[in-house]
Amino acid sequence: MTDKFVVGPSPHVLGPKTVKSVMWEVVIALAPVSIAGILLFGLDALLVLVTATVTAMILEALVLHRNLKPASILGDGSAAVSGLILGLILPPSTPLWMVVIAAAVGILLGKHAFGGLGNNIFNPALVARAFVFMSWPVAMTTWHGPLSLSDWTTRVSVDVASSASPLGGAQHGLMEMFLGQTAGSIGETSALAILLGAIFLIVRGHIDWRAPLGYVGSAAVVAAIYSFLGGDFALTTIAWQLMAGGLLFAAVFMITDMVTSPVTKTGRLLFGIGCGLITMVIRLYLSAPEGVTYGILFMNAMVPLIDRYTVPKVFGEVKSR
Amino acid sequence: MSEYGLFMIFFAAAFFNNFVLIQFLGICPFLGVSKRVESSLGMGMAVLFVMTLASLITWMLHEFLLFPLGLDYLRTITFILVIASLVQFVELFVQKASPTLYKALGIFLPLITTNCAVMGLAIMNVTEGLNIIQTLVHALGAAAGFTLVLVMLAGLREHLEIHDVPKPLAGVPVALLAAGILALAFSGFVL
Amino acid sequence: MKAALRMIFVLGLIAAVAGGALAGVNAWTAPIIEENTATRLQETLASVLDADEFELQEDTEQTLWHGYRNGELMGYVVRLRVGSYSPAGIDTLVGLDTEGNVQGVFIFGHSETPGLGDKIEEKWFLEQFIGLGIGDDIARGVDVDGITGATVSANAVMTAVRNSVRFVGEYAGLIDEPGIINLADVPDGTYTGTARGFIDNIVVEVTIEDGKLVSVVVIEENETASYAGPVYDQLPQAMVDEQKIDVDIVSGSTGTSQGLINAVKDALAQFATGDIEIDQLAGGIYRGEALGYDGKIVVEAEIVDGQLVAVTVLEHNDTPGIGGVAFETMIERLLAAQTLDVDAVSGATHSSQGLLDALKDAFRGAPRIEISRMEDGTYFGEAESFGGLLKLKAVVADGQLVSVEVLDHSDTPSYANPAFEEMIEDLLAAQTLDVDLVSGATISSQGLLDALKAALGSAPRLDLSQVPDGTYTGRADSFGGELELEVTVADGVITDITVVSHSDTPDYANPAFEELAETVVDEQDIYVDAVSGATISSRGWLSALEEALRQAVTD
Amino acid sequence: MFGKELIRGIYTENPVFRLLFGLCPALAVTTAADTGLGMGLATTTVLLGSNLVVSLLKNVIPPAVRIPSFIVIIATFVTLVGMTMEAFFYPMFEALGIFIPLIVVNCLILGRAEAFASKNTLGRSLVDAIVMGIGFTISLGLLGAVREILGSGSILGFQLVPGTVDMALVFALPPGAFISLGLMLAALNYIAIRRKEA
Repeated sequence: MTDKFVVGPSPHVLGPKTVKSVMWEVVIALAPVSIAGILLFGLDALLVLVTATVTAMILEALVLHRNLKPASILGDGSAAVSGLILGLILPPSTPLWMVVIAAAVGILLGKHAFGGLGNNIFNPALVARAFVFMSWPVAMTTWHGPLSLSDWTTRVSVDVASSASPLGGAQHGLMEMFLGQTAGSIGETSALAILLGAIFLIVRGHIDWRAPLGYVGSAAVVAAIYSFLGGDFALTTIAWQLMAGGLLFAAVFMITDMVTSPVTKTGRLLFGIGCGLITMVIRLYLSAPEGVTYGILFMNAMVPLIDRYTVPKVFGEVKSR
Repeated sequence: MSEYGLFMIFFAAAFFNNFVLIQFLGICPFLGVSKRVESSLGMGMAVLFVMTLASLITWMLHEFLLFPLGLDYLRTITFILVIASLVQFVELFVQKASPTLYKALGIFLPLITTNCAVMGLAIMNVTEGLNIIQTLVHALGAAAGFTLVLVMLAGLREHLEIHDVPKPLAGVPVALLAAGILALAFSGFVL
Repeated sequence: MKAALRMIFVLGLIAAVAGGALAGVNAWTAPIIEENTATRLQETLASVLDADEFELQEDTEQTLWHGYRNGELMGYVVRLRVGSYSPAGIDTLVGLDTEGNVQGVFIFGHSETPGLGDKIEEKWFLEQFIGLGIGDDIARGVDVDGITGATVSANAVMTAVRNSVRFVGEYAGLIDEPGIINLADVPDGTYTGTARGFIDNIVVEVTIEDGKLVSVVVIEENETASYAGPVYDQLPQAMVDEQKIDVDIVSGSTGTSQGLINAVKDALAQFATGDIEIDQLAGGIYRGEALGYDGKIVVEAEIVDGQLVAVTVLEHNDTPGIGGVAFETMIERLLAAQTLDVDAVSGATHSSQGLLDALKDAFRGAPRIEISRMEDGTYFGEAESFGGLLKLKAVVADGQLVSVEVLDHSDTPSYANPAFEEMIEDLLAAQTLDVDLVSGATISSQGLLDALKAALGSAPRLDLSQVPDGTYTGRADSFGGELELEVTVADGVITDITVVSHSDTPDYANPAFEELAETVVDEQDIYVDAVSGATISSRGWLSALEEALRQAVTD
Repeated sequence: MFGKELIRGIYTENPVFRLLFGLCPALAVTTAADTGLGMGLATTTVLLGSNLVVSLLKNVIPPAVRIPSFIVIIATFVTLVGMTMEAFFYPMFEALGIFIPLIVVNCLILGRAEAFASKNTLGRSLVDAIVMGIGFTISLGLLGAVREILGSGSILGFQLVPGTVDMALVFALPPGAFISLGLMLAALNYIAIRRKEA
């Protein structure tokens, strides 16, 4: 099981790649957002990230190896990645016991119930987030503003009053949004940190550009149409929509997940477009402030169908069965 | 009703109040027929056909016969008879008119009699006081939502079949878990 | 063939038995169900409005019940359906008191998503509407909280409550035409206003110069800076630039924007125009001011018995030749028309409009009753007091309140009588209505004061007790011509009234005269209602009677 | 004898967990244990009635009109149960809502009429209805109990967990229904597999 190779066609067969090496490189790519999140939200954020990651790794070890030896806890790193991503998409003020439940739901229900790595249909971190959001909607929509420099020089963790996230109506300049000085989930606020991670993944050849491009592109188009219809069309509006909420983080770290996205190239583009459309429709036209989680979960379920209808005809294949 | 347009009725029935995932109507065929994408599509089409016809007929029966005569207590019995005979009739008709269509839909038609989504839809149309056009749109939305999730689940189950699902979960349990997560995604339309 | 017949027969038999069984059970359960439904409806209605009897109104735009307790109208219950996710929407029941304040909200039915939409039925959510009324926004984040996870359903309920309040407001005539603030009408000055923003009250100072809005300053607020900042930056500037109050709100900060706009409106509310109905005004003297052609116009207007009886311009700077004549003409028109809706004097539009604005300003305030300016005579008035109606008589002579006498009341005597005595003593000493209430019997004292206000706000009436014994003759115009009657007073009591001559149709008039005479003698009150069917003859008769007795007093 | 039948209804041929019958009401009305039990009892009543009549008439009804006859009989009992509930158990009637008339399309009832009552004696048919009804009721009550405990920390309205503890609301919502049932089926499968191996 541990050595199971992720099913995924070229273009990234550059050398001997194992699940393990890929996963640990993803962890490196997640470092900028994690650090940014901790700098922005303080000790709370650090505790959430550590709790999520450790819980996920321990549970993975228990499921796969039925022991807690260091080697099995470290495993192939996939649990660490899922746990860390889960932590990054939770509000910094999430009670730690909820983080533990979320990680358990992600690893057990999202991943191993479907047969573990490579078989899971839904992104485990998103299953976990949707589950806890629906279970404790109040706690999960209580956002805290970022810490200022003076907060850090006085003490590490302060009781920050709850404040609105950009999608909840807070008004921020684009620069604040780019740096991440807004209320939101730990890893989702700083576009800068996300882009650093993205550059690393692209340079290392771990992500295919199609899904993210389809995602961000379709979201931008919907935002443009919406603002055009609303009579206040501006590039800044589109940039704002793209940087708000979890859209960029999802574009780089979630819809690129090889296991839960289509294998065909066209499929990935379609997958990204679908995620973008649903996310934006939920955001702009329905009542929920954020649609990233639901958009991607919905499209995860479409992956087998997308693959089915976009698989290139193998030469000589007889039509239909 | 003015602020509640036909568009909304359609989308509510298909997504926000999806008949299968949110209202739990038509679970039996949802689990029973969702093993193959093709058969799911066939079932979806058959359901669309029967739902639309049944909705219109039961609506008229209620509006022009049962309600004016104060025979509302015969609703369940008349509606189920209408649906059952409609299914029979459609089966015979399709068999004669289009053998190809019959080949595609035939085996699913009898199953529809006990599909509670059809009966539930017919009852909802009259208890919620929809007019005939709203009834039609409601039926189309319900059928679209039913077909969508049926096909999605079929895709997932085909995928799961070729992967190692833990033994106790194989089959219906994992399909239910997938349906649960799908329901989580659909709930996002409401939250 | 036989098999087919058998099939039809068996199936038919089963259907017939089934139908029969259903009809039987239906006949048995239907009345129970109906009764249960009716009981539940009454119970449900009673859960939103404290009343014990509900009456469904016919032909109303929305389903509406009147709620009564002991025959007294306690308020209204409105049933509204608002669209949400489900085709049927949310069926709400909102109970409101007679002032249009929400007394209770009940979700009569909904087909929202189980679990999510169900939350709109939670107690904390529905209870937060109680007490809100016509003046409130009833909006999420303003005066009620939404529900996380069921935003759309919760918003639908808020809309339902808001619409119910508005519907009852219109139905019961509680909502006045919204006033329009014309900045040009506002006298120079700085005005302060308060309104609720997104989080807390916003207080503004609005400065008007030369009929122009020159600044809007927020002096107190507690909004979230990131939301409110742009609002404070943009809206006041926009108001000054556009010279209007209803400027576009800042999207994303609706609550704060609307709060700021409302606060400005509140500051200038006293200058809003609206329909003023003179016959609805309480008696008394009203004073108001407005800008005329050249500076301030100050007017005083007197209302007696719902009639505008005098308008005096106390102060003005308008060109004496033009302004003065215009004022005179306008006052004549006003007194004749008994409405503020009169044409301006051509050539002196500004002065005319100024006078009207000053009057509007005056009537928007409370009237003042100046005893020193009251006509001599006896005044009768009544008002609601602690235990019921309180009737009193007040005598004014030489601009002095000389006596106040409680004629009838239902308050607890041991509390009320000493209070009345004390009040009357104070009133006579102060010669103004602005006296303190008697502590421990504030409601009774207030009742006395209200009755006195009502009395002095009406025309003086004849006091029978002052009529010396004798027989008097009175004349007045009636339906067919002059009517003459004789009235006999003995020992301070009217004993007999006889019509001497009249030219009214005898068939109608004679019975009416007889009836009136009987009532007056019985009640010893000459201000009785006219006999229906012979109203004009009755009025003639009553005028002649008053004329006769008035002469007796003056002689 | 009856004990064996009872085990068949509750475990080996449990209508919900084994035969996957009546899943719509099983998922829809089990937001709490009491509605689950109410639905189970209503269904059991209909099942008893239809099994009784079908078994009595099994020799009278010509095979060609078997299904329509069964549907009429079942629909009649469903309506009777509905009327009685509306008159005397209104809160439960309201809580179960549309799923009361939908008992008519519950595969369990038509299935038992067709597969059992039309071929067996009155006594056996009644026993079958009772045990199947009990099995159905227990399943719904169990599922309702699990969802009520996880979703609101109470059972039959009795608070088990202090109200201050936030339970996982999702179990009271549609996704929780699917997930709970899925996990319960998996648990039963797990037991079965273990038993087979042992």
